[in-house]
Amino acid sequence: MENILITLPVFLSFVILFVPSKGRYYTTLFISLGIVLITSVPAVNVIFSKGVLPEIFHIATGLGSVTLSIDGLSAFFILVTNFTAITGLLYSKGYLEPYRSLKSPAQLSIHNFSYTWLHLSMLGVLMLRDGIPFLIAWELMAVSSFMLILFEAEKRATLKTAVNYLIQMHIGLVLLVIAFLLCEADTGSMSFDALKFYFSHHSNIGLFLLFFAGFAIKAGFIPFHTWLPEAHPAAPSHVSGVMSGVMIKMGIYGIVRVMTNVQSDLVTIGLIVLAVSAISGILGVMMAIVQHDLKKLLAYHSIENIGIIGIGIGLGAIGLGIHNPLLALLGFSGGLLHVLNHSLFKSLLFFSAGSVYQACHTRNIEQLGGVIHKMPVTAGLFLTGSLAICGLPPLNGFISEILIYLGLFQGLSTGTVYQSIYMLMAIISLALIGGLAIYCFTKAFGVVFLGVPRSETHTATSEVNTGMLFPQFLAGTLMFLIGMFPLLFLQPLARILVFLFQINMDLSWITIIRSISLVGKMGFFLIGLTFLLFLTRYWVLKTRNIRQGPTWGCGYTTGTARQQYTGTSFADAVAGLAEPILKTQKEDRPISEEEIFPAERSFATHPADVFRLGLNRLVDFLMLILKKLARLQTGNIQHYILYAFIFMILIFVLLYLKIL
Amino acid sequence: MNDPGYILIFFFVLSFLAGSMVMLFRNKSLIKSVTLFFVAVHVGFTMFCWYHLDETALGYFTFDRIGVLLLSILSILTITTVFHGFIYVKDDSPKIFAIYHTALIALVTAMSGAYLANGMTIVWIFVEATTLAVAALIYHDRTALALEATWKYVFVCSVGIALAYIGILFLGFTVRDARLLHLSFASVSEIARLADPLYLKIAFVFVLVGYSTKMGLFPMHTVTVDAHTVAPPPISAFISTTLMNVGFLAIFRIYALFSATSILPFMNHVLILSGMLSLLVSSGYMLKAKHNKRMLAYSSMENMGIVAIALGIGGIGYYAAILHIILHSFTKAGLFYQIGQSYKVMGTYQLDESGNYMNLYPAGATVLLLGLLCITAIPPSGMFISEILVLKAMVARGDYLYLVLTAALLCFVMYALLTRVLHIVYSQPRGIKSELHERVNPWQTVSQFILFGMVIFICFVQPASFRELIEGIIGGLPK
Amino acid sequence: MIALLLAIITALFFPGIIIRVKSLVSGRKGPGIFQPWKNIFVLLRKSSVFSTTTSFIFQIAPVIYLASLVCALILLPVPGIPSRFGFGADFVLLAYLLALGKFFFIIGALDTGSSFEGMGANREALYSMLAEPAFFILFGTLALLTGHLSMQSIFEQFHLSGYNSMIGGIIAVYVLIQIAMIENSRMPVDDPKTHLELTMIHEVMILDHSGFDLALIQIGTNLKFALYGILIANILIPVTWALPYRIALFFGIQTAFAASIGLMESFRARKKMMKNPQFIVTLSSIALVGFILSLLMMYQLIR
Amino acid sequence: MNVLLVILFAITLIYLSITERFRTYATLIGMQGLLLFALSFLELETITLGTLLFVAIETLVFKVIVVPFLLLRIIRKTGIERVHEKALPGFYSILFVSGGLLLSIIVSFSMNTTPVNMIYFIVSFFAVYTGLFMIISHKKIFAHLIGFLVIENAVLLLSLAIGSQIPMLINMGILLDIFVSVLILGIFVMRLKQHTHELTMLKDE
Repeated sequence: MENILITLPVFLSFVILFVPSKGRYYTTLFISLGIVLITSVPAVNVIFSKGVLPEIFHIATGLGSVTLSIDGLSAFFILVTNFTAITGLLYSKGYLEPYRSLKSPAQLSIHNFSYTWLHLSMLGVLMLRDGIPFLIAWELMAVSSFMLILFEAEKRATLKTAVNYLIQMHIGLVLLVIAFLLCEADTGSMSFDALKFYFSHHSNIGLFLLFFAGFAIKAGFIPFHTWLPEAHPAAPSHVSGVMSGVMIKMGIYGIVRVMTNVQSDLVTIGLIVLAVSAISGILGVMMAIVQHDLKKLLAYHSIENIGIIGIGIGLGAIGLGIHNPLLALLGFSGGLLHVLNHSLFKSLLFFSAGSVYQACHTRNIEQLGGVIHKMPVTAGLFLTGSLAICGLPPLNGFISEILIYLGLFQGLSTGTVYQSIYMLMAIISLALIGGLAIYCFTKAFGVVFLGVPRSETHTATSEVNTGMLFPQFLAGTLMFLIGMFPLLFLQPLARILVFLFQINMDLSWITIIRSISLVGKMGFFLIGLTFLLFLTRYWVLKTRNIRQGPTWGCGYTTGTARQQYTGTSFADAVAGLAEPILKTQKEDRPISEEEIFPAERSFATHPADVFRLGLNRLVDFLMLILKKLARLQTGNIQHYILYAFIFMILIFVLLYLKIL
Repeated sequence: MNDPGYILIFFFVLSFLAGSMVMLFRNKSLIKSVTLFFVAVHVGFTMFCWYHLDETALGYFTFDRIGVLLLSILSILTITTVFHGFIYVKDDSPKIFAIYHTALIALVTAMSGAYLANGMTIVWIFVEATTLAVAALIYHDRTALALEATWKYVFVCSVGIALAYIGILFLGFTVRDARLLHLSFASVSEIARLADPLYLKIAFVFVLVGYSTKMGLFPMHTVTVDAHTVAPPPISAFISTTLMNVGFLAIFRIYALFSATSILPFMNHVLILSGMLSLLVSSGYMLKAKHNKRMLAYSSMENMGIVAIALGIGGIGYYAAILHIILHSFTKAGLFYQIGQSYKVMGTYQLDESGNYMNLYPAGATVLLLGLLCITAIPPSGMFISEILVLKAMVARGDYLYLVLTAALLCFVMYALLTRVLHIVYSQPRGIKSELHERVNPWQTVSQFILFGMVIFICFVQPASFRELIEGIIGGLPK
Repeated sequence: MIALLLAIITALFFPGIIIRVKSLVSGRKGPGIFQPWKNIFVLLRKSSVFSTTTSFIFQIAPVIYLASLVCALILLPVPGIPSRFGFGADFVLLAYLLALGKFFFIIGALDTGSSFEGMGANREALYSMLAEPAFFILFGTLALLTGHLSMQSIFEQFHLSGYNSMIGGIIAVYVLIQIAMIENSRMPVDDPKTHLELTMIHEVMILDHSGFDLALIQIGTNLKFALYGILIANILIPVTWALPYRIALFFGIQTAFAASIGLMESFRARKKMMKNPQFIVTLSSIALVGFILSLLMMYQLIR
Repeated sequence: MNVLLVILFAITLIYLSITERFRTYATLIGMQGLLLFALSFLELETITLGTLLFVAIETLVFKVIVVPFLLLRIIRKTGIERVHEKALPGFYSILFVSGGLLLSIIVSFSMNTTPVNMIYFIVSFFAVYTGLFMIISHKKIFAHLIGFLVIENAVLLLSLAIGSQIPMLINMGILLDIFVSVLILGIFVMRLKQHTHELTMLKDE
């Protein structure tokens, strides 16, 4: 019976293609809810049942059997996925409203269908353990998201982006395939469980790095990230929310999954992961700062957050390596909790950014401004998201970050000199990331929502409908919940990890628990205090006569909206410091001496991605070679015969020289 | 009466009658009915072959697994091709209509013969026959281009065939006895074991190069591509699936024949070399392709390259090769039917002028997208399985160089196909503005959906019987 | 809680001392010690003008700024007397609470849509971002030296580890003082007394704040000074002493701190704006040197 | 006797590869047919009527009469008498052809066979080589045809070299082959006469 339930949505999903456009959305919603229900129930059972024993379903169809297994790790990711997928779907109703008239029904139904399949395939990735089914689910995930990106494929740019995305995903797949095949060539079976056996009698680093590369392309670690900042903006906002919120986390899932099987060299692996993650974090946020495109900015922040998660995981691996359970626990729990947190605030941010796009018809920060006056609720939500993503208390981002900080500071004094230095590097980078994130989001929030509109054509008119706000409120509430009652989420997570990595929890974990709960309390205190102060202020100001006036222009009275501080100028300080990495191109003509009456000037900056440029150069080069090689189809029949002639002569010569 | 020999003769006679009748008739509906009758006969014949698996008829023919398998693929595709052919040539003059169907029947018969032939010379004769039959079909449009393509195709194929024949004659020298040459494969393989390897090698090279015209493999792939450009889409579907299978089968039989001898490594190297070159050339051309059908033609070449490589790698590669041949036949046929419809809808094969297909003909666009997934071996395409198996064989043999090369080239192929097909489906044509050239009934996509459905089905479930069938085919080959 | 009390007491005369010292040095008599607070009380009683471009952000920003500071102060331990909130890595929470305050301070400034305030906000964000690592390296060093993670126990252990912690102590105090200067945007990074908006940081951000809000911000600023003062005191005051001595020493240190700021400001010129980042990063590297030194010492001790 | 004929055949090949007059081509092809008939007649051990008939049809009827006739007809129709420009100069083609002769000798020696077959081997190899080379080295379709015919002759020669009596199947094959060549000529006569220049419309750069 259960088996049928599990397989049911797969077949139901095809209904979406055939229902008329009226009922399409609700059919999709119904099916997705079904999926969520069916998968969440066992997941919840797994997490909260004593001992976190995995649940296993054998789906035996007449033609072959598939094994789905939900252990703690999968259960955790399943819940995260389900939540974000559903919020995304709820949001999409309002968001897709304007497109109804523009898109052909076929396109819309394909869109909904692929959305459902993205959800399904992600769950498949989380539940399948055998190689081939896993890989199929993995690629289905890529394909369905690809179809979702293609939603606005009339734009050539979107098309290019989508192709680029799919190709890179495919390269990732090939890496994974090779890794699995290597395992299979040795152990004879192609599954995650077989890895344990492989790792037990081979050097672990090589294969792990292969897997890591394969998964890192999905997760968007630098330098494998180049698809990410283009794919996210190209996709519709609810899709970018889901992609950035959960889909790239599948890479993280894979890495952790492989890590559970790794037997030796854990310290080295941990250090490698730590280094890559730290670099991704810092570069990611730096690149984010200089972006003009709001969604691109958020996309680069996904890279940054993946970096933070990676730092946590690397720390955990080191902890396992040096048999320090506390370190391992702190690292992994911090990393995984950040997975949850990021899925929440990143989807929230993408949704609210989408609302801004829908209201103002541009994502260009320099065109926006003063949105808060017309869309206060969206502004508030975006602000919440920003605070969370900067890891500021009392929101959820801080909890995961402080866990990682704790682990890193613990690691300082436990281990060798090198480890301590590594740890300090990680601490510094984490601190830098925090600072830069604040820099970036003060920019994003300040320029987009505050001040006055910078262009007449792109001013917001009204707040988006409640249907679009509701899912954001859901996410926001959950974020506050995590921030103030961290233990609710931390303790089950710890249970999962203890079971997953066979960590024996020691007493010091109790003190950690205490600290985290105190953080929650502090959050309460902070909010209470703020409220109190605000009341006093309100009460005091009530008695005063409040006057309204223009902003003080330092004596200059006729300021225009275009004189406001722009995003570029705000980012300029960092852009200047990080010039060698960011390679921001500037277009401006300085006024020359002989120009007595200077003509009108224009100034523009174009943020570039060094890695993308490098990759493009490489690929173009290879393509050029291939195109040059393809010269055979000359149309002259004698040439056609010539090829055969040469080929045979070649073979015979080789034969004669005993080479063949 | 149930003796395969009679049935075989019966089949050939019936097809001959059908062909000649169609030739004489000038009434379209009559021609149609006769053709349909022939299709029915063919399907029935295929059924019959399944019941008499591994029997030989008249000594010259054998219903072995691979032959019958390809025969059944042929008869499935014959149904669809005839159906789409009716639509494609419905406006032509009765004479051309008749010629088209005669040639079609002749082609199908010849291919069936080639599949079932038991003995190199028989295979050779039927292959020659396919050349003649398909020439008439390529020339269907009666334009200067068509003439050129036909001329090139016939000429180069004949040269190739002659080379193949020389290769076959060489076998005669292996045992100084020409009578060998009309012996069945089984008996030849006995003798081949004690033969002089050098002769075998030369024979193999000649045969490979000779039949590479049919299989669309490097070095003599060139004319097949040209033929695709002008042939009616249903015929292109044939040329790059069942006809290529003929070439493949011819090479495969020789390979199987010699695989027991000491020249196996040599054959493997030559096959891999040829396959790699095909992959290289085709990927290069796909990156440059400006003509929808030529792009697909090169894609067929690329797939044949993969098959050749798989065959050369050996081990699980054999399985992969057979699987890939099967899946490629269905996928590519479906794509060509769709391209035919796209020509009707957009009135061009030129890539730049075509576009906006999603709005002009949503059903067709969906088919194109699905076919794109199938042909680029992205799950849910069954080719994903076959290509993984190829890689697996490489890993098993430790050929990491081949592994990297193949994977990289496939990525480029994928890039080329994606950019072009997506351009057709979504973006506006360059220069001209897109308008509906001719309305096409969405029901015409059903056949493609069925074909792709089969391909996708294989990705998720490979029935045990199916697996056993393929294993039975490659059973004779060295492990 | 005690920390909060002490902080408030300190804050009462802290700014006064600075101004007094400066005026004395420049040969003027100068205002009374409590003049700054008198100003604040005047502000509290004044009415406010709000810019039409501002939104509710502008209203809540000062409140949250102050609230976050108060919370941070609550976290602080006082030599010998544990705080109610002491726990592992609480200094991280401290730093992030300050960051929270700063975040709202910045967007509050941006809310006015004035390019000057934007400029100030930008600089504020940049400098605090650059100063962040120094703070963390510093506490990394202390944690390494003491093997503890909560400020409470760090400061207790710090003295026990004895002689070789001198270097750590000196570097720590130096770095803390400099961070305090940066965070409160005083010399050499910013000059509160400048008259040109283009060269301001802190002052230009509060151009549009008036009355009650301005008062809140100024209170916050004074508390912030006290916060760093208490941190320094924590490092310098040995917990073994008796309570009265400790109290005396505490206020001594605060006075000295204030006086030293006054002296610095009167003898030092403000750096060029573009030189500032490099100055701040130097701080982190100094902290790093401290870390490496203590690291070496540690492992010598262990082996 | 046989050997002499075979060598004669080889000489015709060399002549073919250097001559530039179309008529000479036609006559040479005819001569080759004649030689092949003689050879196969001599090779026949047991002359049954069937085989004789076959050989006669293959060689005398087709190769000696029909094919040359068609060739001449083409020349008359198209009115092109001689090769104007080749893909590569005649001088080089001499070099290549003689190189080919050496190559085929080497190949034949490298494969240990009976001395009787040896000469057949060498020449038929050489014939294949020359045929391919003629196609490669000429631009005119007519020359391509000649090359193809030469390859056909090579096939027949090789089939003779097998020695023992030629089975029916081989004969059928060869017959079909020849039939195809005739058919190609037919197409050529019927359709291609209007453009005898090289056909290069179908191509990709």
